[in-house]
Amino acid sequence: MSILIDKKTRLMVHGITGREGMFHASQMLEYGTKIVAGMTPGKGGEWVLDGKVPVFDTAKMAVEATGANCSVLFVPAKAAADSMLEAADAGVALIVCITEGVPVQDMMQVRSYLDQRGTRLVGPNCPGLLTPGECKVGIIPGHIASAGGVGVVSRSGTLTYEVLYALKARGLGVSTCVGIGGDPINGTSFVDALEMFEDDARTDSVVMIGEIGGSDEERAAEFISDRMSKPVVGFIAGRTAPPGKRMGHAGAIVEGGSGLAVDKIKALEGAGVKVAEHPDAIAELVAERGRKARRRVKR
Amino acid sequence: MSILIDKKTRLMVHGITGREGMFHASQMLEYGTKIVAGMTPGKGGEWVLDGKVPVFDTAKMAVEATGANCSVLFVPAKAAADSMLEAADAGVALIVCITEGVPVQDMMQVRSYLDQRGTRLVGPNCPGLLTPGECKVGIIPGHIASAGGVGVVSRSGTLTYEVLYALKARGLGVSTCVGIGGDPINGTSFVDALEMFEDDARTDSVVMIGEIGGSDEERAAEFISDRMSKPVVGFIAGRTAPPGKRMGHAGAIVEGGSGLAVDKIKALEGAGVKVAEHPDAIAELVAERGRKARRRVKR
Amino acid sequence: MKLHEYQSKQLFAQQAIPIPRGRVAMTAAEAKSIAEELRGRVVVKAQVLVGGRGKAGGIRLANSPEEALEIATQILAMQIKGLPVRKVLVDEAANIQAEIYLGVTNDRAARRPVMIASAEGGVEIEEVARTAPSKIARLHVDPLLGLREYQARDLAASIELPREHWRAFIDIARGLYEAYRECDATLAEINPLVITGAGTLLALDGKMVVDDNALFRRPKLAEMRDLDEEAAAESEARKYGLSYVKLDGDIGCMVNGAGLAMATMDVIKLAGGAPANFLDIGGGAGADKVAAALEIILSDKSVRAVLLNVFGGITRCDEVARGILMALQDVPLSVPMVTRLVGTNEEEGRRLLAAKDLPTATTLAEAARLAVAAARQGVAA
Amino acid sequence: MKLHEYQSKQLFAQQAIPIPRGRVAMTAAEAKSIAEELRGRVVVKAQVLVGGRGKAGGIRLANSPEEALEIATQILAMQIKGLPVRKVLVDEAANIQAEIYLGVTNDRAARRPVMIASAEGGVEIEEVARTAPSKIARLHVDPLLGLREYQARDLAASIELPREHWRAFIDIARGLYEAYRECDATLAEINPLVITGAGTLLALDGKMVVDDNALFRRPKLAEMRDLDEEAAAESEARKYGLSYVKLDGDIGCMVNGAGLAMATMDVIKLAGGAPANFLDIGGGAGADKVAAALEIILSDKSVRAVLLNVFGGITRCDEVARGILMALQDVPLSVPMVTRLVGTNEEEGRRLLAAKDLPTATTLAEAARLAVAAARQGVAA
Repeated sequence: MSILIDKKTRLMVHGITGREGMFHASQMLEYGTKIVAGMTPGKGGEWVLDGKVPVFDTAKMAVEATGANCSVLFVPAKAAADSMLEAADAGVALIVCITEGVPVQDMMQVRSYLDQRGTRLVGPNCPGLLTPGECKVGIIPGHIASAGGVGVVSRSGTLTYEVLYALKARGLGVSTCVGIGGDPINGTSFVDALEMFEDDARTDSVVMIGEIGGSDEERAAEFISDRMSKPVVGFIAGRTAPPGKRMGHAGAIVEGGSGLAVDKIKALEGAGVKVAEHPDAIAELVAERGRKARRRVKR
Repeated sequence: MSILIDKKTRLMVHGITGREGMFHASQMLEYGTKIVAGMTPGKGGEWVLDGKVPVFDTAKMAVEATGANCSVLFVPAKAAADSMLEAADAGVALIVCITEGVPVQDMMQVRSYLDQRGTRLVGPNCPGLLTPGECKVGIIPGHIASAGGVGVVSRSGTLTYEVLYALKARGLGVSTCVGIGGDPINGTSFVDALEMFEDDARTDSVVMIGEIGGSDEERAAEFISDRMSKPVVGFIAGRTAPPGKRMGHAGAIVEGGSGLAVDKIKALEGAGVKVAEHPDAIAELVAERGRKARRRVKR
Repeated sequence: MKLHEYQSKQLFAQQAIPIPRGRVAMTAAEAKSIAEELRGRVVVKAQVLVGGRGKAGGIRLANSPEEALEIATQILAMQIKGLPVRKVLVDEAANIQAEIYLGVTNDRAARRPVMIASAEGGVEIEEVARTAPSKIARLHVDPLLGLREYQARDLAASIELPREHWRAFIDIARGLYEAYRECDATLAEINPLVITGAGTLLALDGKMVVDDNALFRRPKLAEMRDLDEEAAAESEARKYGLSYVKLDGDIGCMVNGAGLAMATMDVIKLAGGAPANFLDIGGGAGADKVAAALEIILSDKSVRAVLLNVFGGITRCDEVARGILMALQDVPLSVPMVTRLVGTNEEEGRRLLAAKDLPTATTLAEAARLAVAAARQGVAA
Repeated sequence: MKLHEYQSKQLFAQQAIPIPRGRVAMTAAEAKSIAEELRGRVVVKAQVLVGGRGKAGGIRLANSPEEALEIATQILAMQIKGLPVRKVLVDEAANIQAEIYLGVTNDRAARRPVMIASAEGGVEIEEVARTAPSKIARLHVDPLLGLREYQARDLAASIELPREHWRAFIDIARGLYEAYRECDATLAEINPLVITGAGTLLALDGKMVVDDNALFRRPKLAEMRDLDEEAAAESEARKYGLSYVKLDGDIGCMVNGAGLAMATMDVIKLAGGAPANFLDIGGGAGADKVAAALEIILSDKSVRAVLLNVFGGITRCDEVARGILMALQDVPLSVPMVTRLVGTNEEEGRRLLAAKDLPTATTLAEAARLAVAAARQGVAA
């Protein structure tokens, strides 16, 4: 098992004929993801990726013709809101928006509409999802993770890769890696992902990678304390970031008093989470917890 | 029993300090309706109707202070959309909008929002509700109906009174009378009301009064045919109306081909509904069905 | 409120929908000078608020300014379905390659706006809808989100519009939806939306109906009302918030509530008579409204009897009675009048009328019988 | 993007929010002539994009045009929190009876706009929120419906605003929400919103922050960016779509992804060093972006070593390597540089760099150690 994506995922790629869309679609295909459709208005009828993937003009047509149940978006920021709504209306259950730079007011409207319909969104401004050995939706390099029992959820993109890389180096496999993205308004929160990992039979521990800004990590700490039985290892980026300075993501603005790394770390530690000092230490902590768990089992 | 309103209804009256609001609030109070609050922005703190009803500035305050669970609106058309949204946000479960002349695009937005929240609306442009002997919400004259087993649902206002009057004259009592209003976009449809009457233990037969325009009656016919066990007597106003002429209600525009009285009557008769030729005949048909039912019981 | 073609197209143009160059003219001379400005062939189109102008000869092509003068002279002398033509629109003639239908209206059943498109525009859309429903594409719009670009694209794909026209079609569809929103319309349609020889899209004809209930917040649209196009009695009625439609019979009706008014007409017919009008005095009608309503009814010379049917809800019977008595001070009652007042404050209302010797009925059927008899007596006398 | 007070207030005025009469001045002489126009007492306010102007002496009252000249001269010579004052706003002085706070921003947790009001405006709203949270009223807005009149009224009632000011407050709140919507703001606030001696409401100070991601559709706002207020390196970075913030240390960082960039800074600190900057080259960064980033880092004279940390996702390692090599053709590498490339096409990227004798590391900790050592050697040398 895994969460969100697996071998049954039938993927549609929005913006497949663009440079990034095409590059990552070929990477996903190579990884083994079932890409059933591409979507680029005006290019319907073409076949791409060595004639393996048909392109459609509209998401509705793509879903009707191929039974796609998941959409991944490589579209310009100004088209992202429209593409998310289009995918939801076409009936896919899961939308993964890689696009960064989506206006935040667009996201509030999109979330409101998607919530009404019960469509799950991951992102925007995220690296997507990876269930090692089964399915990759997004841009996480496939070769840096192997299958296993560690669930990974992260607000960051490349920092996540660091962690996957270190886990693999220690022989630790991953159930699913969920990049939720760093934008202030997004689809899937830490709590959403933790809840899914808690319920997932394959996942036996979770790594959670947060950042300064917002209070999603604090809510996650509350959830972990109240509801999680599985061990969680955490990391918060931005301990040395000067308060109030904007750090690339809108999500990284330190909002008056709350949102500081120190508060998030305190909240997580209060919930029993082992918080790593630097990214390389995460894998070490996961391995340690694993050893302890095994020791407990042995006794 | 009855539907929508009864002795437990705790009513808030929007626009209670206006001329119509005050007149009908006093009529409702006299009838025995529990009016727990009035609502007029800027008049909070006053007491009206011989000091029996406190007035609040906002619906939220009124609901918090009095536990109102139903709102009736006597507000100007341009304030109606706002008042419906306000009542819904304040948490009442049932809103009855008497106001006529509400812009139709406002109603589409309001319905969309109310549906998200699960708030029931009756109206706008309707006479409201009457559960004889228990509660009156709106402007239906109380003295023209007595308690009994006939459920009445109608798109019309005054035509409904005709029917109630005739039913009473024949000694036939009413469980609840629901004026759904004649506007093209409204809250409660014929099907909604029929469904509630079908499930209501007190109601043993139903009178349904339609009009030309739209296709709500046709959908009701389908529902009656598929789901109703109780006898239904119908009437459709506008047999002699020239097609395409606007008849006061936006709801009475005959929309290209469908919406004609003849089609509605045919649909209802096809569903086993006895359709009266003129309003006075409705009560007669109800009485007749009642006699037949009693004869069936006797045999 | 219906808008003229030229008004609708102006509103479309405000949303960047391409329309033909052209202007409206009140006289043939004006039409000629517009044709001179436009150069080349022009179309002269009667501006009346009824359908079927084309079949009636109200839309004609002119090859020169002189011909435009001649045709405009003829059209401005026409009546179409009883309405005199007072204005013509003079538009540059278009080179038409294909005709599309595009419209947006309220879907009562779905409780949201619906956009409708068909590759077979130009003819009666209802006819296509009836005979070949698969050729009509329908798309519902979330009233809180509006028409999104992808939806307009879905529509273009649904009617199999050639892809080179998608961009233009999407912009026009979104513009049309905006016009519908901004004008509180109940209908906004372009028929035909043409593909020209130059490969562009052009709104050749336009129609809008505006929600009367929303005119309070659309003052510029309220000013567009064409008083010329309304019967004087209907304009007068509207001034007092009354809803009046002239019909062919001889029994004037004054009723509160549209449903009861229609039922009253039905019952008059069942009693062997014919209603002279539909008149709904509405809810909460005061004495002044009732007085105005009576004046309007009595100003119709074919009226031989009046049936006043009021069941008191918002409108109280005593107010109605006072309105009648007030109106009778100004308007001598030239025909018999049967009144029926039931409901709120009914005794007081009946008492007031009885004091002035006005006959009253209790049931609707009785009232209709009395009115029909009174009208016949009038004819006999 | 932060807007100046005078810009924010202009945008508020477009939504019919009452603001004091006044104008912005670039020179003291201009300030004097504005004071002459306005007559009476004026307030001279430094226009800089930082808080705490008042405490720093950047907001002062002038009783005459001469005094305005003198004060403007002083303020225009000031630096506030390191930023030189280049403009002053000269506003009519108001007769203040009470100060309210009113603002709208995005609530991340609720995923919708939140409107915040307090009867205790004028002071730091965060302070009130911390010490007396009950004095802050919060109201969430449905992003599809917008701020409705009843909600603004609820807010007025929540802060116990005297009823005679409700109408004005409701209009201002709805105007502020419109400004927030129309400008794609992430923050729009009026602090203080004052009740004047004449009993009117007036937006005495205003602040807006606009979503940079939405500037593509707000061209008029994009023009409002004050380039004077940004460090040259930050402006330069933005041109290339880079996110750059100057810091105090000596190790220049170039990283892809904000999270990894922050983690890299954290690890540098853990290794005993200090980062000279935050620099996120973003996703999909091509060679030109990387080259520009390197130029920006090397233009900082306190940089003694560079740590380039790229984990390839959207940005492919070979592209990054080519960017570095290209930049090195223009910019001689004046300090040691440690690179770390992992991820998509990593071998190709490393191969390209190794061919030019650039040192590479595999783990982040190792890279940080090497960079810190290199910076120290640089100091020792």
